[in-house]
Amino acid sequence: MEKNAEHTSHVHRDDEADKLGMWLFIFTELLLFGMLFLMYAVYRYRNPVAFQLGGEEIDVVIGVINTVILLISSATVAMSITAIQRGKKTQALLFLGTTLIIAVVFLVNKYFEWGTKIEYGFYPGGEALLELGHGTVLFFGLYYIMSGIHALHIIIGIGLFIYVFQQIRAEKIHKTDYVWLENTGLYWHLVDLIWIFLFPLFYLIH
Amino acid sequence: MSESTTSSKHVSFLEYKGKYKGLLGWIFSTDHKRVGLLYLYTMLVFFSIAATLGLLMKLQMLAPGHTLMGPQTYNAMFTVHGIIMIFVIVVPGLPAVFGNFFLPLMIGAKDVAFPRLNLASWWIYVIGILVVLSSQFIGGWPDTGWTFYAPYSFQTPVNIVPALVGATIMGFSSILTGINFIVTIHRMRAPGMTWFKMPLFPWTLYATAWIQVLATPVIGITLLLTLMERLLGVGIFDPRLGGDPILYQHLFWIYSHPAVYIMILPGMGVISEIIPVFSRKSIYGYKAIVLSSLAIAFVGYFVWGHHMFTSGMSGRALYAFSFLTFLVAIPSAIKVFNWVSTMHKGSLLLQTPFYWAVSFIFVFMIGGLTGLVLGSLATNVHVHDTYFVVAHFHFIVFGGTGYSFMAAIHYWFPKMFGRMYDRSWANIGWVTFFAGFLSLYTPMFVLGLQGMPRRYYDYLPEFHAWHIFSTLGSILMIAGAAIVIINLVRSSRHGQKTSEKNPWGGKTLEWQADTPPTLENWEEVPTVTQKPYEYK
Amino acid sequence: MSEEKHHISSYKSHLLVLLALLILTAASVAVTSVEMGAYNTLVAMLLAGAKATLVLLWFMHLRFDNKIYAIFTAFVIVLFLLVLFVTFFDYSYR
Amino acid sequence: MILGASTFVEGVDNAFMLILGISFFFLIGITLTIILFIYRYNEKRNPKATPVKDSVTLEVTWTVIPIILVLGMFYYGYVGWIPMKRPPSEGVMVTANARMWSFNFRYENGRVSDKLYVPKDTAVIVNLNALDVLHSFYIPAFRIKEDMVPGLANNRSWFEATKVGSYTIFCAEYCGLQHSYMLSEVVVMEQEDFWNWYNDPDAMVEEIPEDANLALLGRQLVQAKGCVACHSLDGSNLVGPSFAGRFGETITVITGGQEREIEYNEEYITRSIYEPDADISVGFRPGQMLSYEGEITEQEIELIVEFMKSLSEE
Repeated sequence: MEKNAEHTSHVHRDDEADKLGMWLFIFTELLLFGMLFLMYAVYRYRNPVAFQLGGEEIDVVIGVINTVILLISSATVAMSITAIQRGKKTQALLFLGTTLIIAVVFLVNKYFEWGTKIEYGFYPGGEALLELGHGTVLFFGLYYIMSGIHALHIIIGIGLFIYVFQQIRAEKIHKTDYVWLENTGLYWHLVDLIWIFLFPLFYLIH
Repeated sequence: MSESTTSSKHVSFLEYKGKYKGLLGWIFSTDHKRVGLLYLYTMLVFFSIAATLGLLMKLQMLAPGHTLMGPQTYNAMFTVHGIIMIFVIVVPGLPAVFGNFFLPLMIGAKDVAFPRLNLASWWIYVIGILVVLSSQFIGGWPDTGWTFYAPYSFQTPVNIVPALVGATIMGFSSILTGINFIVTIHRMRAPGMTWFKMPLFPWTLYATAWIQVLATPVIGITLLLTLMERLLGVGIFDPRLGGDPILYQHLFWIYSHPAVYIMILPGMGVISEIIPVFSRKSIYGYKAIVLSSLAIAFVGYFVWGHHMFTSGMSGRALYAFSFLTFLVAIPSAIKVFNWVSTMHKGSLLLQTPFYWAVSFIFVFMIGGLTGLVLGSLATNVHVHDTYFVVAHFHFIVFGGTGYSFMAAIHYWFPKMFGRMYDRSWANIGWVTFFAGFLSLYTPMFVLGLQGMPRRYYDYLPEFHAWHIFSTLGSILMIAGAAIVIINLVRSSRHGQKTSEKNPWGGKTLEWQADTPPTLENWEEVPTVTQKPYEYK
Repeated sequence: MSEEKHHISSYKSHLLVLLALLILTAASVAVTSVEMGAYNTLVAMLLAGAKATLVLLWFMHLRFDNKIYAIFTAFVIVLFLLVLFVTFFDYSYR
Repeated sequence: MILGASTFVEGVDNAFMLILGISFFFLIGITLTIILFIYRYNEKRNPKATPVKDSVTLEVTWTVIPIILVLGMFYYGYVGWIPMKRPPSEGVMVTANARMWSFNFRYENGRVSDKLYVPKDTAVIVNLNALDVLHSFYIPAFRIKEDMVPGLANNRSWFEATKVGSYTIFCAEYCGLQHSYMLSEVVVMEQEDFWNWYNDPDAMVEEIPEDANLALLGRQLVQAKGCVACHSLDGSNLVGPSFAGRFGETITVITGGQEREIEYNEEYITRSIYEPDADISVGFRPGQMLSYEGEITEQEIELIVEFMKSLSEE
């Protein structure tokens, strides 16, 4: 009798609900990274010198480049929302495409950054690292874990961007229904937020 | 409405035929009621398993020495008992079963905000369980205790990776349920239902959902870090690499203490529903109960350290945590006073749900008051990590969550299944269970005071007498649980049919829906004008 | 779609925010070479906090959205800072 | 509440009795109230409920009174506990070493024992040292418990015993397979007896007298070092292989993943003590035992060998 009632009637559209759900998910992420920052704070407090020396081992230039491009990508994803709100599909695609490319570039940079360190034996369990003592092991352990989990979020973000990009092209996301784009944007800003703190903690403070 | 009027509009959710038939119609159904029941059946299976493990452990403790099993088996048993009971049963417990089933009904919604996500949560939960169970085939059952304390958790020769991964996955399911409930409550309340016209069970679910969203990621990252530590030797918690094992305990309890409130708050909500209905009286101090729920949820974040009074933390941290712990006791005390006052001058309907609710108050008081012994620094040092703690948390977690679960299912059973259980067997089950429960756990307080440490496979002869008492109690309690469960399972299929909308005379919205509810709950969403529990 | 329901930020405002973020980044890099001891960390965190606030208020739209989001976000941040503070009751006095 | 034998007992038990008293008062009071209500206001006796208005005064009262009570409990708990955190500077210093699954105690003069011998009415400061995982130093009769955390600085406990006698020491933090057998004893002696024991010349000798029973000394040693927690003396296999009846036999071990047959001799015993994972007897798990290098001298190993020989001869 009511064959498809299940999907037609009680899945109603509520953009505000979707956005609230996304924000709650962001809070979850904030607490997850928050605990990593807490660990960083504790270990930095206990090993101040080793953390200073560790910070000097990390390449500031790559860090600055990644920070700048990530900030730009945050702006472009925000602008793509403006574009879709104004009904400018091509502009939206252009901004979103830029963000996507920047995300990939970020990962490429990360790959080279990690690659050089691993070559020198600076990785968890690596000989060179173990020789440098406990504080340094902790510093690099946190460095790999925190920037690794961050990079994982970038990869997930790339997946989301590809999906949203196609949806805009197929006009599934448009001027009056763009909550997917908005939520992807929120997610990407979260990734940016985390990096805003990771950057000084690992690359800057000596 | 009588049985025969099964017009197309009044097909209950149980009989509804969707795209899939049979079992598939359940495991692919996004209907919040079916999802709730899926959780219920899953929990029933795993509760039986974990309770059996508990019984076997009690039998091993009947006499000192190697009686039933070796130490490795015993250690694996209390670990698996803990993991299943905590992560599979009590943490999801009331929210996943009764929250899913009744939250939309009680606030006048047709479903939760994200029905597909809701079904996905159940799937994720089941996958998490399966991953934990895969331990059996890859490296043996975990033997670390459910707390996975560092550094033992990366030194034990058995493979604890599946347990860590599985628990993390289940945590993810819990987060999604929490997000779903918060959004549902914010966006989908019936017209006229302002925040302070919302019944108390949804209120406690709301407070709980916030803890699920904000605390569960902490355990997720902690378990993942333990995993990385074990697999890669990162040096985060391992003292040999400079890590601090006490930091593991901080992170673990930053989640696991709030998790206790995830377990108990919805239970308090259920009791706050049942007491006024069975007293035929408005709840005493509605606002106090709401505010104390929120206060518990918030202050509960800052007391995790009382699990670590002997861990080697600094003295100042100890008394800060002790102080906060005593403060968090107050909102719970207020709730007890409110419940008892609600009965005053009521007209008490003495039925099974009420018995469970009243015995909840009793065991919860014992659990809470012994919590004061644990919160006080001097006494904690003596009883920490002894049977006293085991008794205390079984009174709170099993007594609190378990009794409220039982109260809830006896209360809402007719609405859920459109059938009634056998009331005399239900009462016999309750008495047996209650007597067994008390004789199982009360001796443990004495054992703890005498200095019997927990997680001991064997013990000194001086502890023997009380262990016998406790083991006999466990047999009685399991018998009681069996009576209750068999009665309910049997009645869900063969019980007296009923389509009475409101058998107990409740005032909350779920009693205005059909029995059992239809797929969409309402033909027309009701408009709310009164406060909940408005008895004249 | 009415303006008060969905605030549309202009490209210009996004670019201005980006500019501010880049300036703050440059400032935090520049300030590293100034030796201030323990204050280095503090300054770096304050600058990062300022950047985060910009991202939250403009890019993430907290300024224009329903106030409830801003309240929740503030609550979560305060909760995290309190947890951090309470944890240091242990580490500061050990 | 139970047998108590230290200066902390009074503070702890006072706090306990206070909390217990208040708890019983509320538990019994509220339970009786509930029973009274069930009797007085049940449906039959009281068919019509009377609405009651919320009273702010009442709610404030039952919020404020518990706050005062719990603050009192907090205070007594604090008072009973604070001395435990403030060890005196003078006293008998002992280092407690914990490993899976035994304790041993090293005194300042180098004396080592598997039981903790202490004088009555004297402060004893115990430095806690965990060698592998978390353990916990728990003496119920003294009301003390403190986790032993590997790598933790200033990890200590202290007490002053008030009654002569011997009391159990438990490990209270789960530490794996044989956790429940990780027990020891604290023996409280009159001061004079203690100092006699402490300075006992027989226990201190570096050179073993010629007429000494080497096997007996070996037996004392394996008990003092806690070997017997995992290696039985009666042929039953616990975590590790039994010591009994193996000396001189040919046994099968796994060395670097390869099975091979070797003789159970002095060389094998030495290697097993210093590099436990080098040769694992078939049927046992590697990674269970820490090296005793630096803790058991080669001279001591000779005693152990003599003892094992004697076990095979019996």
